[in-house]
Amino acid sequence: MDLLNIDRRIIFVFVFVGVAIPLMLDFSFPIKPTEPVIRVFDEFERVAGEKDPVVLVSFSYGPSTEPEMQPMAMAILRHAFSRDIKVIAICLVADGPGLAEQALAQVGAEYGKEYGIDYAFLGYKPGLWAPIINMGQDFHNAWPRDARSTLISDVPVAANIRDLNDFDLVFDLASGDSIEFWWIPFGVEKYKFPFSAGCTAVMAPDLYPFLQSNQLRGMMGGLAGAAEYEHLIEIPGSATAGMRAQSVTHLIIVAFILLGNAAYFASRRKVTA
Amino acid sequence: MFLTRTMPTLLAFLFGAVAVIIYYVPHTVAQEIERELSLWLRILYAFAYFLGLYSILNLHWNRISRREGGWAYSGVAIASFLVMSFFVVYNDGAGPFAPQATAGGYQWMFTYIHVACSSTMFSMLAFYIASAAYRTFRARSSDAAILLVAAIILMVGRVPVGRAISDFFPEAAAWLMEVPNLAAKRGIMLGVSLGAIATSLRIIFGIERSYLGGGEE
Amino acid sequence: MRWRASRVVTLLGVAVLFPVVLSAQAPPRAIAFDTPNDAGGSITVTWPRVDGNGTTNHLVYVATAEAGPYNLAAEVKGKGAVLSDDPGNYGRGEEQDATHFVHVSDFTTADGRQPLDNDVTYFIRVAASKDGMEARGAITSAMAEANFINWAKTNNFVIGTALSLIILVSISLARRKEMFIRRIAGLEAIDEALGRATEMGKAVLFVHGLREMDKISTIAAVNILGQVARKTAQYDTLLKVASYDPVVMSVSQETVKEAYLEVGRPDAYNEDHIFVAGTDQFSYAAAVEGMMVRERPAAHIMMGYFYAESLLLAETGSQTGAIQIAGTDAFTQLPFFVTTCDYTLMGEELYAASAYLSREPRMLGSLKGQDIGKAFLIAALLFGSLLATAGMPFITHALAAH
Amino acid sequence: MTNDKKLFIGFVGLFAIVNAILLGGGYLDMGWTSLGVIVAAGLTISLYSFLYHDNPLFKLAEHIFVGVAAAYIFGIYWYQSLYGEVIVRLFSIGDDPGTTTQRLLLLVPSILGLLILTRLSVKTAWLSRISFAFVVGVGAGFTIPRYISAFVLSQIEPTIRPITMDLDGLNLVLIMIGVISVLVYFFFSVEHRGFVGGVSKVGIWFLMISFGASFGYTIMARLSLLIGRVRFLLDDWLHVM
Repeated sequence: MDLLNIDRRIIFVFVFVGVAIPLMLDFSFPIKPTEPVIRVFDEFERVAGEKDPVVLVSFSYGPSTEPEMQPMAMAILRHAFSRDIKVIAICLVADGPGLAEQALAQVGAEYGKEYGIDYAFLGYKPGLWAPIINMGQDFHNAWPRDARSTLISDVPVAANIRDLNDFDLVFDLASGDSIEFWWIPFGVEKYKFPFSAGCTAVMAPDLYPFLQSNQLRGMMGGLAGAAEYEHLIEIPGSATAGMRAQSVTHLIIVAFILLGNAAYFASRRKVTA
Repeated sequence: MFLTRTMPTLLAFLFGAVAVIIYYVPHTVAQEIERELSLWLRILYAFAYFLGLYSILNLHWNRISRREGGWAYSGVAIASFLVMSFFVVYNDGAGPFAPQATAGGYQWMFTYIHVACSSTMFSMLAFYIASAAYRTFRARSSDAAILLVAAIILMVGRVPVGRAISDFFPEAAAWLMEVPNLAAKRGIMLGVSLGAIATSLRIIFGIERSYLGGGEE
Repeated sequence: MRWRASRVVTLLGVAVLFPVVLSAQAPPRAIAFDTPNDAGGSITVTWPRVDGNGTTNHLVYVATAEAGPYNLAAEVKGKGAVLSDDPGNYGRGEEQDATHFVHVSDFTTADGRQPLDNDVTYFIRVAASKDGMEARGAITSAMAEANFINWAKTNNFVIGTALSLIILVSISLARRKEMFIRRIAGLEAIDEALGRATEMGKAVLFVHGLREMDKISTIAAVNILGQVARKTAQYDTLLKVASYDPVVMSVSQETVKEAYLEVGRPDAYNEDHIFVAGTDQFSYAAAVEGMMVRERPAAHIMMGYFYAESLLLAETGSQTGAIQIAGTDAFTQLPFFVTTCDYTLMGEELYAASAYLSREPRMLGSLKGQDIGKAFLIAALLFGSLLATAGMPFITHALAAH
Repeated sequence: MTNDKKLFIGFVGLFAIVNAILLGGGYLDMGWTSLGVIVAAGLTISLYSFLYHDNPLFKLAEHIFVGVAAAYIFGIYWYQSLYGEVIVRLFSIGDDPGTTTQRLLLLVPSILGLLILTRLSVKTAWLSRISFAFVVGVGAGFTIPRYISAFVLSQIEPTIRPITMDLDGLNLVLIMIGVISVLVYFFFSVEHRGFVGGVSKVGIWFLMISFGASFGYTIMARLSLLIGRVRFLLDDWLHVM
């Protein structure tokens, strides 16, 4: 068999099996949180110490990244509700509302929180970053109503919010441009509110410069980040479970890369010999 | 020529200049303008969608009317568009002039067709990336070797099994992210931002008109 | 040397702490003024620094008449912020280090929170409170105003203006004499790819990413498309352009049409070959993938800003055996193009490519201007860090974003 | 019979049998939700079949997806923007709190929006340039000061900190070297030779590390998504987890 050019479909099979089998078995690896994730946790703890703490959670992801992002949303909502932090949620991508409502309803019920008083969901607004400018100027103008069509002034948790600076923390859950190209240049840069985020693993490497410059106070990257957060709040969820399949497939891919390189060097030696 | 070239350029200058200036003006009036402009942009994008819609339907309609190979599939695309559109307008019984319903055919098709298809397309990348990694991650040169080693350290170090193998992996992964990766990303960001600023300037001053289509003059 | 420095610090500490201990319960001498650089509705209240363990709280009261009633507007626990924590508005210095401040934008009455109005005089008292004892200071007054210029953004404005000048001057210089740009590897490959498509009698597929028309990567992509279209018109090769954004599609139609006109082949132009393939990311990716495997274009040219669809397209494309040339400033996606395409333009090379191909002064000059800007940034980095290390952080401060 | 046809019929048959077992065994009921799960599972497998090679199942799923997505976005833009932000306000539907000025101002984007649609006719297409000029002009104007602040100033300032004689100081020096060498790599006015060539070579090393980092992280992300999808197939559909 020519190892240099194995049919890619063989790799596909290995990847699929590497994911499917660990999901059906039960074993675990110890998890140790990394610094960016601990910083997110500390931000929520700081907020919990404020008077009447309110956090804005922006759901900027849709169902296509649900497996990575939803565990993060659940983890931060659990943390917030367990520390009596109020949550106002919004969506900046069109297909996000379903997931946001599902997460809020589920975690809200877990902690006996009441809609309107402890949390609210305001729905989706198109325009990429444009709603951020709008919120920075006048929150009620940006969201005249919540997602249930109640006038915003009649939603107790949001009634006293004037602009983004009235939040103790803004937290973005992002699967695309929203952290780097919307929230930071159009929001944080001008209004200077404390900002943290969770994002898909793809985006995480790009965000390290913002972590160091403190434009981003904490960051949870990918399913691994979510698993670390679940570890910090001591409520293991689907991210922790996913780490099994994740670990195994990573090893499979690394093995394939090493195999490919071994074959490559072996073939080169043959040529030179 | 004035109406087709000069006037749009003047308008771009006018709106662009206003958008720049109000950044430095904290007065309420400036803030109102900023808010209004961002609302207008949002509405314009909604209108632009219909151009895209026309183009996509036209593409498939042409395939059908010319009986091109696989034209029946284009029929499927148009049919599924029509079915979903019906549910958009029907709005679970409320009609199109009411807030969007949170249940009904539209939501059903969204959840079980749109979401299922997007997530599947997205997850296919897991297979592609594995095969791309296998085929192309070869230490052919020093540059390629650096990329290869960094990727492997990250892949092993970022999942719990890495720590189970050795503490070296998670620690090296964290350092790679926080120092060399940060430096490269920052350098890139500075250069790209200068490029974006320069392009925006060219647009505002009417030097860059390719957004109007066609050559320079 | 070391012991002496530490003794100086101790002495200084005692000197600062001594009067403070005495005055812990003395009423603070407060000053109030309009909060600078804002849209109004806010008054800044300042008082001298309180050191120690932070057990003294400060309460700020606001009234609409000098006689009162005074309503609580803000409560500053413990040490609170000092002016130098907000250098954009208040600057840096010893005085700023020694003054606390708070922004007051509303006060609590029996009817709830009352926002401050602009151009109305408010009367303000600050009280120090400790262990339930309150010592109220003298009354001061101020008026909130909407400001016309945000002085905290001065450095931003200066840099923006300087950059504009550099770039505009470079462009006008470029119109007068040819400017040098280093060769960009991979660009010759475009010709090669078009040539092969012509030989094989197959189409060329152009894809320009997902970003909107006002983004630099899209503009660069459309410029490159113009050059590609000129060649395909000359060679009489079929060019297909799969767009995502409808505005970008429209502009591309105009660009290609113009290119065909220029080389005298308006008859060969067909608007239907420039189309929107899908209205969202993955339906677009699926449709373009389908086109690649079914229509088998001989060359795929992918220029612009890409997201996750990059690998879906490039990996599928590489399986069809087409020549693939990519260019993107989406760095996250670059590794995938680098590993699956024959040639890849990395980051700013995409911007440079459109200048290199067209040789148009507006683009060459702009590129030159960006290079000068980069040189300035490098100089600022080097000197700034040398000076900061030597204890003179003024460049660092001058470049802080406020 | 071609291979494609065999595959198609084989899959449909197998899929029907599996679903019959699931329905018969009581794992799925006859409701809309179960029907949805079955449809979603069918589409998921059809799209995955592209990994083997292009085939009728993939083509079918692809075209259904394209059609549904186009109408889905229609729903979003209509209810969230055109109806929700324009029509409601322009015609004061319900208890909308908009003022007359706001209503009049809304006419501007509405007209600009209609002008975009003039592209559909060759004669009037030039009118759409007015709208493009607005979109591009405003976008460019918003960009300049914000990019200077968020991506230039905010990124330069934390790089130029006092360099200390410890590990942090060393890292800071490395970051400085990395930023500068990457900037030099993207210099287009000089050939990459001699000293400049050496510095840009260092820049490439930094770039390669960051590409490696992105690649590693992306593998992680994509596998997470696959995990989610496999979970759907195994749990929601087949009930074997």
